[in-house]
Amino acid sequence: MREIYLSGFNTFVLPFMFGMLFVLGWCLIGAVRIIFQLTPDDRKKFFLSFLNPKIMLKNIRDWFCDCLFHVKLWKRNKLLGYMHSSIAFGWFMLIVIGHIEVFLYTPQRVHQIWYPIFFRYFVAVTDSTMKGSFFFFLMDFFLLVVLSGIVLAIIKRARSRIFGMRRTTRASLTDLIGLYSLWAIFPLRLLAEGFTADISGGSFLTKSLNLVLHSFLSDQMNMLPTWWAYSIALCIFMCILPFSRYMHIPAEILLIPMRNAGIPVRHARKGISRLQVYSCPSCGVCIDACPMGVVKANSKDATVYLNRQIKRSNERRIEEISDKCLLCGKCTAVCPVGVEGDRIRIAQRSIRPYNLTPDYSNIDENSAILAVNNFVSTENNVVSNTNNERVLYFAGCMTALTPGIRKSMESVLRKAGVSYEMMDKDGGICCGRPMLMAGRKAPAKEMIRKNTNIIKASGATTLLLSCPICLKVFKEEYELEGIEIIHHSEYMDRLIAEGRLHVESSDVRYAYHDPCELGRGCGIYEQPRRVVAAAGQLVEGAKSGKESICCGGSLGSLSLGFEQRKLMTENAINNLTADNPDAIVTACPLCKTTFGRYADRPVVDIVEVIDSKTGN
Amino acid sequence: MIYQGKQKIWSDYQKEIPDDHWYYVRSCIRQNFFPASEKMFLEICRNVLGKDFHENEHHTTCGGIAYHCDTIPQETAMTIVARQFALMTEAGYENYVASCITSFGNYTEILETWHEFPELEAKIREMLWKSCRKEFNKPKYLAHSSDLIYKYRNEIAEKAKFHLINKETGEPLRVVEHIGCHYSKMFPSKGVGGAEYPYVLTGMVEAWGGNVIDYPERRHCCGYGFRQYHVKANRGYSLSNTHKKFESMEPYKPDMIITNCPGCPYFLDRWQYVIAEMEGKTYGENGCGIPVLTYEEVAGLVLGYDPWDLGLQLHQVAVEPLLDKIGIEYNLEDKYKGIDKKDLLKPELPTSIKCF
Amino acid sequence: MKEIIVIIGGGIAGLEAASNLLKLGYSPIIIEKSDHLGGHVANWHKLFPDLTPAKDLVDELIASSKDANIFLNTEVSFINRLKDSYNIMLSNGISIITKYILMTTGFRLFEASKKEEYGYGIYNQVITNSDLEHWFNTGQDKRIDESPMNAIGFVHCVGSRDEKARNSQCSKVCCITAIKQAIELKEKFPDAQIYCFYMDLRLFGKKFEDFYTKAQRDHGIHFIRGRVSEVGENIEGKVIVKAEDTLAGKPIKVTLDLLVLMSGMVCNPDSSKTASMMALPIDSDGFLKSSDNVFHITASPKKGIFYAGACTGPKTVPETLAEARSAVLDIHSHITSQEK
Amino acid sequence: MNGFGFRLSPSSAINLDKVDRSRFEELCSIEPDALRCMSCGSCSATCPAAQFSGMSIRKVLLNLQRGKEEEAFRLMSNCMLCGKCTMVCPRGINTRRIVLTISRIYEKEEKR
Repeated sequence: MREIYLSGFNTFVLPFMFGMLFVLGWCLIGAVRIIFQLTPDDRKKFFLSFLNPKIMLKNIRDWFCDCLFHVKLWKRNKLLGYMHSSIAFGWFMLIVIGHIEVFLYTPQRVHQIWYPIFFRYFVAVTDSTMKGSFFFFLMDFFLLVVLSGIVLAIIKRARSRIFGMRRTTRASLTDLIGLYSLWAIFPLRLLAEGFTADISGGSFLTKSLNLVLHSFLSDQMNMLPTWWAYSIALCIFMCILPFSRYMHIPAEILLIPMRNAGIPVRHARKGISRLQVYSCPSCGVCIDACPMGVVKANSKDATVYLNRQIKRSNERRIEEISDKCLLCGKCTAVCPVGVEGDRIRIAQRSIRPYNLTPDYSNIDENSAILAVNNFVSTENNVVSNTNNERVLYFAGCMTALTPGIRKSMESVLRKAGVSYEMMDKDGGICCGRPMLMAGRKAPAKEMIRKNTNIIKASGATTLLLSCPICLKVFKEEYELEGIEIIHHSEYMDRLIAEGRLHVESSDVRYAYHDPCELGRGCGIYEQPRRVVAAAGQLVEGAKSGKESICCGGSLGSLSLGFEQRKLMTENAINNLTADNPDAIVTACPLCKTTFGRYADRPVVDIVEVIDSKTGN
Repeated sequence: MIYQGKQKIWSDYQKEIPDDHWYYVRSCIRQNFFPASEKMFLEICRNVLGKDFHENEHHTTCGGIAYHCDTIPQETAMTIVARQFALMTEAGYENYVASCITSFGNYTEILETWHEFPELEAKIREMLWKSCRKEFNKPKYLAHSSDLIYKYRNEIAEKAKFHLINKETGEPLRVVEHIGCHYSKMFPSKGVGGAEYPYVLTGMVEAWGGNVIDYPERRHCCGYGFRQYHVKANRGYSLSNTHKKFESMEPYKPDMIITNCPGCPYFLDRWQYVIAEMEGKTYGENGCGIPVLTYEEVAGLVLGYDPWDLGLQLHQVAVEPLLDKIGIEYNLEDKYKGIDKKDLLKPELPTSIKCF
Repeated sequence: MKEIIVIIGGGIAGLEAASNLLKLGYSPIIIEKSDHLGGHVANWHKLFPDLTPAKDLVDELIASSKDANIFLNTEVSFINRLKDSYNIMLSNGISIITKYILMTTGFRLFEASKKEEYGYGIYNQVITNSDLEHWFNTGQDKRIDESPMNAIGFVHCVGSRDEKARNSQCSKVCCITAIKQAIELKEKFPDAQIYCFYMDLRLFGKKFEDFYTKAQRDHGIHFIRGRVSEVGENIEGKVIVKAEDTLAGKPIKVTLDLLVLMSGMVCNPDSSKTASMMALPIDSDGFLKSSDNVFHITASPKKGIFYAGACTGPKTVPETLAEARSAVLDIHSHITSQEK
Repeated sequence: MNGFGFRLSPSSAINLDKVDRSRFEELCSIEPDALRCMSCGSCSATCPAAQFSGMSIRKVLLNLQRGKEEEAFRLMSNCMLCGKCTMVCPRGINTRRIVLTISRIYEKEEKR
């Protein structure tokens, strides 16, 4: 081992140093700002989370799995996963091994941060020793890994379908600069190390290249320009990084502990949501996921573009994108870095001034309280009501438009001998979720307060809901200690399991549609499937579960008109009918109404299926 | 406006009015409001034109006000009217002329009702017999007294000393004609010119040299509206309707308003003072109001009667600017002097609207 | 020998019937009292809902019926019933003996001046639907100022569904005509606000509803539910319209540069006159009475006399044409059954 | 002076000549379907707020077109944005968006 240059410095490191310091400074200031934008409570929670070993362990796992190995992308598509993880992990290893080399060979140079990056230029190591050849091999190997990733990335630019992506993000100018500089870094490093390999040593890649180069370029003077080019490519990449999608690399490092600490999105442009926006790698997974994407023009309204417009502060587009979204939550479900597209949009909606002063003082909950205050047992008390359960059934606004669901639900309750009471027999107060979706927290709170009064006054032990839109808000926003909040699909699953409801199976093939608010919203996927399977043959749509496609009728969108939703609904129906089921089953009155408009086969609610398949 | 179009409608709505021999009934309220009007009607018909007009001191109200205020049932009103007809029959007349528009409307309505429901007429005859031992014939012709002045308008014009023409400019006076609601709105065919474009007052104004203004709220009620005025709480509503009319006619700068109803001239006249007090707004020239006259008063002026003999001093809105325009001479000294120059005492004059 | 069929009325029903009778080899005679063929449609500009030029339709009908015997400026003086035929005496002195008479006497537009409160013939800016079509065709109407207008109004149901106007039935076509004319005026005067005062909108026909929503959405035409109560004139000579906005429950008024009255269809008095010569019954709506209003709308109760078009009630152009063809078929089957 | 014990009562009539349509037109430029309302009343019939307050989106649209903005606002203050009206509208009018758009347009107005 020998150091080639005693000074350990050459001017070509300056561009790298400039870029490095710039990006470090930028990220540091950004991190501090974001942490300060958190509410004091959230900030405290965030700092305390580092003391929690469980969270810390999770952080470490996520850092490796998400940032380096891109496990989520592997799950989606192997090639896509390899492409991302090869570049991320390969590069990470190059940096780590570079540092190990510095530690091992030139510990006195540790403080010169350019040293590990340009190690081969400054230090010649004999590759004949075991130690030497091992590191040379490792470095060449990971360089090869990265280069293979780069080659795939170039292919992906042209043919994204191979990677399981129908549509990719349209790159912005800064993204392109970042991309080309990133692509340039590793071939340039290979070139630079190739030129130096005969002096500093190398392994299979660099040595071989050295021989090839020397066969037609004998001049040693070629060496320095390549190192300059390598340094400049690094500099360009780091300087453009904060303004391009590559900002996700540092941002995600902070996002992971913040997410694991459980910090919620509170403001569309501050704190964790800003961090999420910067963590967006523009991978474009959300573009294909978006149910609106079936209309091509809507591709520009995917979360990735929302993030981009927020970075650009393009207010008009931010509002447009935020208002249009159906809030189906699929982009959040599929996002590899955990950008909560739906929550950011709701938060964005809440920033906007609402000139109406909502006033619900004339809503009289007392008469509703009186109406629910007389629990009656159903006549058919075949199965004894052991646990003294009192069910309050809130059908919800949307169910009022699908009376079949309410009727079947009451019928099922009677058949199971459940003691129940209707909460909104003569029309109820909205649960507040649509208001929350519009970003209006205060009026929603008022509705929540009134409904809470009614529920508490009823003496119910269980609140049964038919509408998943209600379910989500009841679970998340209502404080109903001691009262179980349950969707009818879960409840029927339980009734069947407890033997209180006897369902006759049939060979009707049902395709089950996961309503957004029930599946992604409340994580209820299995219970309805068990219920459907009890009544017939369960068929899955082409995409289902977490990736089910919104029916298009969602109340989440504030701006999509009736006609504009048609194609989305038809697309969702095509997805469900891929396996040619006899009927479509859903568990949401809104999905039922929406599908019913365009479907070519019966659309029924899960409770209607069960009601028709249960005797007395 | 297409004048020929109106002429066509007028020709469609002509009514037969006998020239002579009328049984005349007065209005309940006109004698208090503008006392010289009814006197002038008889004066013109009897003395100037030499016609036979009979009146009887036993006639009473027609019951119209009570009927329109919903305080008596229709059958009561009909019996009262039947008694009036009995008086006419006893006097040997068959042409019945009413001074009051509401009476005229009331009589028309009752005659039409009897025509449609003869059993009701029989019942009323019975009730009249039971109550007063009287019998009656229905009038052969029913007219409002303005119908007669309309009929005599050309004779009056021939004898006219003055015309509704601005003496200074030679231009016809701009006249707003206001027809009482009960004249023809209920039974268009019973009024001269129909309900939409009544001709009865227009005919007089045209014959005497004036020019009638067609303004947007021409058809609107004067604001009296019986209950609207009689109940004090509703009086603002009554006033608002009058106000609406004045706002609508204002741009046309009318020189005068001619009316044929007992209530209308009173409210159009008095409310101008109230509006002036409340809003500080006057609709005439130089802080004055727009003079409101009955058709008899106008006929009297045209024929050269002394304004103070016509009772024009009892108008709230000063008539002097109008007299000046027409060129009628008057003695301001005598304004508040009655018959035989008896001093009527000069009232306190308001400041919000110019009076003399 | 060719069977002679007398068609009374040279409107579109008469022309279409004549053309079809000619195709079947009969010899139709058209008697038309006015100096032109095509009736009301000939004076119309464009037809709803596709804005087809009325002239094209009338020209085509005239061309296809040119081989018929046509008497213009001719009226029926009297008709005698012979044993199994009719002797028709015309005002030009000609008499015709025929077994078959087709009444295509059509309708007459309600005289808008009868609704005195709307001021037709009194106020300069009040015209009728027919006047407006005439203006569309010729560009000549002293009442329509070519300078930009601020506001234009349409009054639906003028003389229709109006018992006081002695016409209690719906004239069927005025709603859609008003919408058509409103769109046409909006295109000519894009800055004008256009108000349609209606009692009910009866848009029953093919594409009518589309036309309506187009008027609302694309042309911003205001539809106000309420019958106009009275029309006045302000000092600038503009018309002031008063109505109740029944949906808002409030009186409403607006100043307009032009008011178009949608005169309805009433029975043509000439039609009743001719009908009385043959003792044909009149229905309660004043139009000619068919032998059955569902099954035999084109048949009269009298042998050999048939109806087509608006003489039996208000009809649209396509309905009238269809009825004319239907009547021809009725006559044809009647003749062929006689021959057997 | 007003010693009469009564005063002029304001007119309840809508004067279309004086209605300022600019804001309504702005609304229509964003949501042209606002013009397609035919006042069928489905929206009010299904509205959960209607039974408490008389809220009616068709009346809101009508009031805005007639220049009665305050009345429209009074009605809208009861809106719970539940979207039932949007679901039942036979003409597919995005009523929810209309409410939200109104709230924005008039906000801007205040700032001006």
